[in-house]
Amino acid sequence: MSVRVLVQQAAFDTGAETARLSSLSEQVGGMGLFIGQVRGGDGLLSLTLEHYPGMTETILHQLAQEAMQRFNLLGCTLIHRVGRLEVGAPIVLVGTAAAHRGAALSATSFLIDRLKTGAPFWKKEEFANGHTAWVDAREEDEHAAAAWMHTAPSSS
Amino acid sequence: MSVRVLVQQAAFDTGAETARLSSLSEQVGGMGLFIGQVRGGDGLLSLTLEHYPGMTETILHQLAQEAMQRFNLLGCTLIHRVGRLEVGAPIVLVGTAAAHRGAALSATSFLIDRLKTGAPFWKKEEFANGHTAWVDAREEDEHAAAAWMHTAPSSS
Amino acid sequence: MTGTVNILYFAALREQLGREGQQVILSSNTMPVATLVQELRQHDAKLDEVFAATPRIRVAINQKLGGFDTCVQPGDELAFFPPMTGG
Amino acid sequence: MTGTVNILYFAALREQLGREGQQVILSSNTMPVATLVQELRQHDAKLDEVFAATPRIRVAINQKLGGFDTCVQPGDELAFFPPMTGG
Repeated sequence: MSVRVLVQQAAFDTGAETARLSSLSEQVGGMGLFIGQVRGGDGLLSLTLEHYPGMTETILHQLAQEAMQRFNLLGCTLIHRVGRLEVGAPIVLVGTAAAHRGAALSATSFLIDRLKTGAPFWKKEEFANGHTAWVDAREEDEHAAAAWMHTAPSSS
Repeated sequence: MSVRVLVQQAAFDTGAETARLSSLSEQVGGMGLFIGQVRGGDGLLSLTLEHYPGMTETILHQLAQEAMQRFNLLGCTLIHRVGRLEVGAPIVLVGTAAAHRGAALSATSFLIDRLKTGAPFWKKEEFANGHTAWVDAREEDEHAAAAWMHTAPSSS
Repeated sequence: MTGTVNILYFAALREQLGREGQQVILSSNTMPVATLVQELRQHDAKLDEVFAATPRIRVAINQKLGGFDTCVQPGDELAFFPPMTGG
Repeated sequence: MTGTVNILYFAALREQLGREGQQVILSSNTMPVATLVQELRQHDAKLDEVFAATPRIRVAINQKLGGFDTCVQPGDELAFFPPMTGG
């Protein structure tokens, strides 16, 4: 099957994931990838990612299927890490394969926008001074996800 | 320097390129990648990519610098292959690193849209029946490149 | 007929309540999430305090996002959590 | 003063002309690309035929995209090619 969803503590191999998408079909002309990582600053040491086992996988599969149909993809990959991740560590990989670049890149944006506020993950920040705090949902992230509800499906 | 431009016959290593972008700065929160490859169909065997040595590198550096400033990138990578490339072979890699996903993904689209019609590359198709043909510039590619001239720089 | 509902708490809610979940016996065969929450808060000062202090609590019924007007039945899995922050 | 301009052809233009480039002596110190092309076509039937048959020829002067109204001078590198199809 051309949809690949993983929720795991381990790091992922971007090269191997790209190779998988690349070889799905001779019809693949372009691949889009987004990789999110723990951004440093303000003394941040790490993020700890909690999730809702079972529901997470279900939602990510639904998102992937929605992207496959909406953007006429040849394949897509969603990998999300959980547990404690230090500054600089990769958190999430979104990968798409399509006949043309427009579909691949739009689908990549769609998937990361929707995943941010629509899949049951929560981030807790840990700072060098010992302080910890749960990350608040950002209004702009909710707007980005909502915007995909109001735009017509792209066929390009 | 955080801009990396390569024009080469050899394949590239997507994993290594991602790792370079990832480690440019602790401020990197997201990376966007686009990889184009030779799409099969209609009996296509290969594309042969010709370019204008010297001018190609200059234009790609200019495009990269424009993206760095316009999207406030922390780094970007443009690798374009030349020579004969068979169906399924990677042609081009565009990679961007930014604090946030919006800038990284917009810059990725910007770079591949502009590169398609603005850098001196030409593609010649070779088919199984022996026929060869130079690829015509697609009007929609020229529109996509032109659209970036008319949109305001994004700061997200 | 009555029966139990399995409740899960995640993230800040889990931490503030000091528990990962609980089993509760429904007082009727079916009821909206809002009614169940109201009953729980009446009998659980800690839960009342945490729910009062937490804006925008989300609910999932059987691992599917729902609303406080969604009805629960015995055997359901209910989850409460803050807005999601993945990616 | 006169001098030479180095001309390069790429892709379909190169193939159809059967040459990668040529050196030409400018008939005046500076002239627009259009004038130079006109002069070349008058003296070169093959070039005339290929340029007539090829729509949307692009020009670069010293490896920078220009127009047929851009002026060339001795020592310049001039390139003609079809619309670019990278990526």
